[in-house]
Amino acid sequence: MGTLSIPLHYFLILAAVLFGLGVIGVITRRNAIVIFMSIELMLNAVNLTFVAFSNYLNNVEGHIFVFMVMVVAAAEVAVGLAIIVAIFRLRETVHVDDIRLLKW
Amino acid sequence: MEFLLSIIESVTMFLLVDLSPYLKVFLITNFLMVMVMVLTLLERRISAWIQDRHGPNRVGPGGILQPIADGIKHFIKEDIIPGHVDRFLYILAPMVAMIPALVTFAVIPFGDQMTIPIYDELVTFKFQIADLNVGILYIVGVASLGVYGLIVGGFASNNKYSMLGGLRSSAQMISYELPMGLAIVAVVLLAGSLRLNDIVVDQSSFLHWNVFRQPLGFILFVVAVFAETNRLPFDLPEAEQELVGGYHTEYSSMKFSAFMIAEYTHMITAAALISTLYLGGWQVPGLASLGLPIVAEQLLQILAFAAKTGFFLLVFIWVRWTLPRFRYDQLMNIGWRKMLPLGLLNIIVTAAFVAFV
Amino acid sequence: MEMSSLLNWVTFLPALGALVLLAIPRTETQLVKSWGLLVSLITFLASIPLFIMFDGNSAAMQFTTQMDWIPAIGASYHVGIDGLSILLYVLTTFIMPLAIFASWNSITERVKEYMIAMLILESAMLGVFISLDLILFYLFWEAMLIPMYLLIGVWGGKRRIYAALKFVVYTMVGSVLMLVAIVFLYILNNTYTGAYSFDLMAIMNLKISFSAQIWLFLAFALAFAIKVPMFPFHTWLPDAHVEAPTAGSVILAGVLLKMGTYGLLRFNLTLFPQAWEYFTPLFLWLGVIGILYGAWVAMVQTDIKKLVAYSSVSHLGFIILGMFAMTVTSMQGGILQMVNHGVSSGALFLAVGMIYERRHTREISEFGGVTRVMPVFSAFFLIICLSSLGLPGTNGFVGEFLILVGSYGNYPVFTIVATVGIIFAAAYLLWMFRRVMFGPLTEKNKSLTDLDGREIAIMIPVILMIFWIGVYPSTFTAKTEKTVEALIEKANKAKAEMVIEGRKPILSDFLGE
Amino acid sequence: MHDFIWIIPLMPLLGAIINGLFGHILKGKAGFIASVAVLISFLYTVRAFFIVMDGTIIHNELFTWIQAGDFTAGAAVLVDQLSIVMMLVVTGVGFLIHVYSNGYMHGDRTVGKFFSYLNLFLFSMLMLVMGDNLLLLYLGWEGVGVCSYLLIGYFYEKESASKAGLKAFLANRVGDFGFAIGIFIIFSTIGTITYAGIEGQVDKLMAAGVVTSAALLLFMGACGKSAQFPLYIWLPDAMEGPTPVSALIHAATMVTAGVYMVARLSFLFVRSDVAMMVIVIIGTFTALFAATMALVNNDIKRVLAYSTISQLGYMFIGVGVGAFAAGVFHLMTHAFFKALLFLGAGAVMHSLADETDIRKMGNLYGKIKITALTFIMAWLAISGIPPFSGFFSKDEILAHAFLYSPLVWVFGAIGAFLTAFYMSRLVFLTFFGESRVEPEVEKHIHENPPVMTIPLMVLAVLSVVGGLIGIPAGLAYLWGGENHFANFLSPVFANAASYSEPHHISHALEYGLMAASILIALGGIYLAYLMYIKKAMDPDAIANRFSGAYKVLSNKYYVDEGVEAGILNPIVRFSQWLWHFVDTRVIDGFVNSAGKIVWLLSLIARRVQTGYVQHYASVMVVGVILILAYYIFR
Amino acid sequence: MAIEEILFWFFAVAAVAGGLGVVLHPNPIKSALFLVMTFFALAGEYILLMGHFVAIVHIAVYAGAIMVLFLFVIMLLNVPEETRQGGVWGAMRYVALGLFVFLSFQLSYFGFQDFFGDKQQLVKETEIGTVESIGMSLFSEYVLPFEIASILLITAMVGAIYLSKSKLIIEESKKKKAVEKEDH
Repeated sequence: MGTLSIPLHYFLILAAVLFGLGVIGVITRRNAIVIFMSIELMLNAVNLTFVAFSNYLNNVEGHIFVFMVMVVAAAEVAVGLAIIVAIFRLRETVHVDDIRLLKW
Repeated sequence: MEFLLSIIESVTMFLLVDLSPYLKVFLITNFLMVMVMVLTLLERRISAWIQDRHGPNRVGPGGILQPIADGIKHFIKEDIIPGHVDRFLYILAPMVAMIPALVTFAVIPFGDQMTIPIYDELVTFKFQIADLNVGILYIVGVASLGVYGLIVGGFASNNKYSMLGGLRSSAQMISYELPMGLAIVAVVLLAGSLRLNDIVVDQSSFLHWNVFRQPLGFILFVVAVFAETNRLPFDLPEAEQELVGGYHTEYSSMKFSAFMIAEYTHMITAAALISTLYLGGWQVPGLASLGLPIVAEQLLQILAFAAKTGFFLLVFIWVRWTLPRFRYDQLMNIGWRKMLPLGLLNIIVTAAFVAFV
Repeated sequence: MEMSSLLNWVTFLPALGALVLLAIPRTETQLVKSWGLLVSLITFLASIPLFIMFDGNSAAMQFTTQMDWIPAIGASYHVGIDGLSILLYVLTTFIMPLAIFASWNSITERVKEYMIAMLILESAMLGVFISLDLILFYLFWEAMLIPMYLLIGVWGGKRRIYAALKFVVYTMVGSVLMLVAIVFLYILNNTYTGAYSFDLMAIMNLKISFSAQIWLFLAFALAFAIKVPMFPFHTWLPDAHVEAPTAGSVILAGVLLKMGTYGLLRFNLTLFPQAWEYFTPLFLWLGVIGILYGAWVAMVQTDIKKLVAYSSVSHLGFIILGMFAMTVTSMQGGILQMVNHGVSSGALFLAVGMIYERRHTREISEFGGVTRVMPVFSAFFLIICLSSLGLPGTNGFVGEFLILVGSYGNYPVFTIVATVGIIFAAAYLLWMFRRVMFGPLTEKNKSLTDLDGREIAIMIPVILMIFWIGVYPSTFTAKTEKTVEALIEKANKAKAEMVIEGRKPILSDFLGE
Repeated sequence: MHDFIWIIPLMPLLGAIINGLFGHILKGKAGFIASVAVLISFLYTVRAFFIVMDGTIIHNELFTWIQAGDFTAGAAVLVDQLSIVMMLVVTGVGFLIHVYSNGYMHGDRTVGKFFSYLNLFLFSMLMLVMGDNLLLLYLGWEGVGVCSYLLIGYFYEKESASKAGLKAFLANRVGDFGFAIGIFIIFSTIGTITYAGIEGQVDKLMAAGVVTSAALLLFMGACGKSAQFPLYIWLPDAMEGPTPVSALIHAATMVTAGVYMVARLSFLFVRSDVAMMVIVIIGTFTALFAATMALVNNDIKRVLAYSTISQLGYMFIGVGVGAFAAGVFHLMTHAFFKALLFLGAGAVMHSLADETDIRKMGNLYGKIKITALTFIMAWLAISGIPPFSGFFSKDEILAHAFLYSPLVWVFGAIGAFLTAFYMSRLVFLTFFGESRVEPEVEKHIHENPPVMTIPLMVLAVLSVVGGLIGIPAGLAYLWGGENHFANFLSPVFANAASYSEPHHISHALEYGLMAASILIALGGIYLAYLMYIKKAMDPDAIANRFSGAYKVLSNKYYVDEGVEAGILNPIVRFSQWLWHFVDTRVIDGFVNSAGKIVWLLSLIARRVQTGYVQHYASVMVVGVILILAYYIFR
Repeated sequence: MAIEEILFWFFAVAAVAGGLGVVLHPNPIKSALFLVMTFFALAGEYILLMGHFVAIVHIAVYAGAIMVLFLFVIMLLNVPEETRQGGVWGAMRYVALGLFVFLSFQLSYFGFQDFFGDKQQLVKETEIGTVESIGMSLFSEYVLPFEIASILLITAMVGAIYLSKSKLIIEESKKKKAVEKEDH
């Protein structure tokens, strides 16, 4: 039962960087779909930490939770994209700057 | 001499033991490429035969060298990249299309495990490139990547037909991934493990082949696989009449051939899969009773596996030139309204069967 | 039916009437109006035995009922009437029917809501006068605001929203501070006696330190000063009056303003006598400035209602003077003047309402020589004006004279300045009367019709009340005599203690006594 | 006992109420009812007079009017010699004027209202004179003020009439201000306001050193009511009212209320020499001042108004020098002949279609003989020609004034001379000389109906006979050698007399003074005769020579304009400033600005809500970073 | 430098490059593909961490289904490239970058900090990553979350279908179309 030569915090740092990137994507990009993708990126960063900790703590719960996250991500994408399509149909735009009023 | 012998011994040992995985990969890939060439020829010959005409018979005796001719033709043709195209994606698309088809083969077992002494050392030989414990799931995963090639290709060439082709193909492949997955689940239920080898071992006797235990599953899987490989009844993405060339309208020469190779390798993989899952892979009924030496047994198993795969390839080609194309809504209808419920039903029945019997 | 339950009945009868009103369909405006009138009349008639049975020569609370209301925080439904509140209580029930009867024709749309608002307003006002529990008082105090806001806000004149909002926000600011003070008292009471209770009687005999008294006094005083309205806080009154419908301003002037002065007596004097003594000069100054300021500004008004509004500021200034002069005579004068002001300025508003209904304008310049076409009205209007400026023989004189006579003893300087006020009172009222009633009959006023039966029926009780208080005031002063004496005696005792404490009231330094 | 006394004031009140409510129905009969009511109260007054004659003072309390703390004021009546005299004058002259008004106001649209006000006035006047405490005096005081306001402004359609009414009421109100403060001082020092109470504790007032201030303040009230110097401005304008009103209110009764008050509180006034001196000074000054203005005035009623002010000045001199009885006596006689003069003037106006300018009259003697005759009798009385009443009462005052200080007598004499002159001028211009009446008016000059002339005759008799009851001791050898009137009133002024040393006029001095005053009166008349009948000295010429003085006099010393500019306008402008600046801009400014500040703050806050989701996201991220930073660098 | 170390760094660099690509690239399709690249890199990381089942499911779910959905929608809506935004919001980009640097520094700071005592050792061959162990615990201990997840998925499906099919949006867009026709 060898030990992986990579210490845990490598993974954490990687996850942190990815999470940071996700946040940047959400804040700066003005295209709704790209924002969605950045959110996916953030979720994956979280998944990575889960798996890393699950391995470290030798506990299966990390993996279970990764599935939960995936379920949520999938559901989110489904509904989110449906909304974006609906908005596009009404307003011909996916540009976040134009979608700023609750009621046109 | 001994020095020469020892060198040969160490080389062979090195070859057989250390490099065995790489050796296997090399062998299989080349075998596949050859099979693809043969398949193109077969396709055209059989389709001609079905349509009561000769096929290509000019090049070489009986047209055998036709594929080589096509290959060279593709190779020599000028590699045009249209102006209005998104260059990077345009080039990326064919590569991405090729990868999943080849990669899937890594998991398919084409022979049993063999341990033979070489140079007084026992070497076990596994006729399977990588025996992953997630095995079948790996196939499902990679299968889903197949879509990318088409989508990116369709989008990158920036014209209506390819765009529509890309869209249609992605929709089709996603919808048919589900029934395929469900059919596989049923098989896994029976086998009790995700490893493909265990599935094949599980189909020990003739009657135990899944095709008999899982008739509904078998049909579902076959139809789904047809859809996955965009073979005729489901070849909407590059339906000539409607979308000119579908996603590879803008492609020419090597990139077009890459797409064709990808499609045929996909077909071979699919056939191999069907045979491993439902026809007991390398299982030869009554093999043990023949008492052949291990090497001979292995050869026989490999041949059996090849025969089954070949049979299905013929079925593919046969179906292609007989059934008319589905309309798009019919396609979707079958996928979601018919195949999905049947798949669920199949799982429930098998689960009940496994749990209570 | 013994008295205390009658008191509860009378207080909540209008509210019940309002409930019944809900059942009457909106379209039956005539039925709605007559029902409202009937309820308020019954309330008035029921309050008369209360007035008669009230025993003048006992200073204690009478007809009290004490029930647990919110035992968790110790708030009890503790009501009762004494000399201070009996007059104002009956005044409210007396004015309400008149107000409702006066708005018979002027209110045409949303009559049902109007009547409900009026009846609930009456209940709230009656509640204020009888509640002896701080929270109960505060509840009624706030409950009164909403219907009044609606009256001004919905049925008012052009700038009604601004006026209503200003009225409510102004009063709210004050009453919120009062709530803080109530809570402080509540805690103080708890620290001393351990019991949780808002009961006024319990809090009354608390020993509150002088500095605490100062702040509590100020909190209560601000709420009541805004309501009175005292000099700097009065700007909401003219707007509220000008924009309110006739009935609204009658009630506003008749009863709402008295709550401020009543509150000062009921809470500030009884709970914080030392602070009362300490702040007397300040309030006297404000009162006197109020008298002169009100009179002067009233003199130059072009709008009759605004003129009467500012006259209210001036009259209330007299009451403040009477209260803070701390002699039995001046205090009784003050209380009686509260009733007088209620009757006479209420009547003034009724009269102004009547000519407004005919001419739909309140500009004095628009009128002239109205006596020619409306002799009966001019007779009534004359009597009301005379009572308002304090002609002997009418109610205004008795109250005003008692205040001045009583307060001369303690504060001669303030009284002299206040007496100057009665000159200006005559000035602005009769000047207005001359410009409206006398002089050549202008073209526009030719078509005015004289008072009809309804309007005379409203005027007669008011005129009778004016002469009754004017000629035979002892029916009313007798009721308040003992309570006032007890109040002042208690305040003087507290003042005596304060002197021991070494803090001299600032007045003495001011006047160099 | 003597409950009947309450009938005297209540009858006019009843009359007023009846006329008030049913005036428009009664129409003509309203006058009759009013006169009957006054007649009844006059008869009862006579009955009370006989009771008081034999020494008993009637004191009757009906109920306690106001009782609060230690201040009590009962609705009680005190009828002693002084008040019975006043009551006789009030009800007597009142009745005659009521009868006269029947004729005068004949055909007026709202005659019911007129008589109800008149009766109400009588009620207030009676309460004033019969009350037993200062509060009832104050009640009557303001009551008559209101009635004068209503009656002056009776012809309300005339702008000037309603203005005059308001002016009268406000001037009175200023006086009442002083009166009220006086009452407060008295009450706060001795705790009671009944006359008996004050008389009993007057030394306590002396001790407290407030006597002078109380007296002066009360006198201020008197000035307001009796139109003395500073507050006389309302009386000339009061002539806007109907003439009987002027006769009753502005000649006989109301204006004398001030004198009555000083007489009633003689024990108080006597105790402060300063107050007495002030009264004398103001009295003499007003007498002279008003007389000068009367010289040049051409409106018949205004001349009489100024003469009233002047005569009141004399009464105050009388009272001021301590001769309370003389003051009251002159009050009575003045009531008779001044009422007669006014009614006469009314009659003249009536027949000349309400013409008041004497320059458009003349030679009326022949046409309206009775009015002329009665007018002449009153003229002789006022000028102080013996044996008319005016001579005795004025002479009595001048005698006492001489004792007080000869200077006062000199001024008094000059006043008398002027009075004689302007009255003669008035008479000559109206009744004698050539007729300056417009032709069409001249055609239908007619003698007034009996209902008007009879009261004139009665009053004429009274003006003649009235003087006899108060003949000074010196001449009174026929009637037991002492001044009956003075004796009659002596018990009322006993306290005052005991305090100040008695004056004794030597007979010789008295005769001398009498002779002097007769000469002065005759001189005044002769001068007027020369100017207006003989045209020896042309009045216009004199007017031109002294044009400056003439203009000042004819414009009434510009007092009205002075008051207007000096007091009224500044107050109005100050109030305008108060309203527009202080009220709306300052106080409302604060209130509204509080609202605006909140609005401005919220404007800034609003900008944070941009609607961009990303901004909110970035804010959240910054939040997370800060929290983490906290944990790291803690 | 063991093979794992090399692999880790390879995958890490790929993931970060992919991440940057997603965030910075103007063309949505390209950023989508970068994202796919990140997914593969992460799958690699999972395998390193012995999370075989998770890796494969990750590929199948994310790369296979979700990204296809993204591409599908991007192509359907023909989303244009983003233009650089001037003015204040342009500056946001740099602010964001600054934030990113600081945020990731902070998070990694925690990683570096020796929370867990000795050097955190990761186990190479463990049983937890396999399908069996996950399957066992998923259907024993965590069956409730599993059911809830299924419900969530169903609701998401219903939601997506309703949104795309709702008459309201369709009519509105038709109306808009009609209006546009008249304009031209």
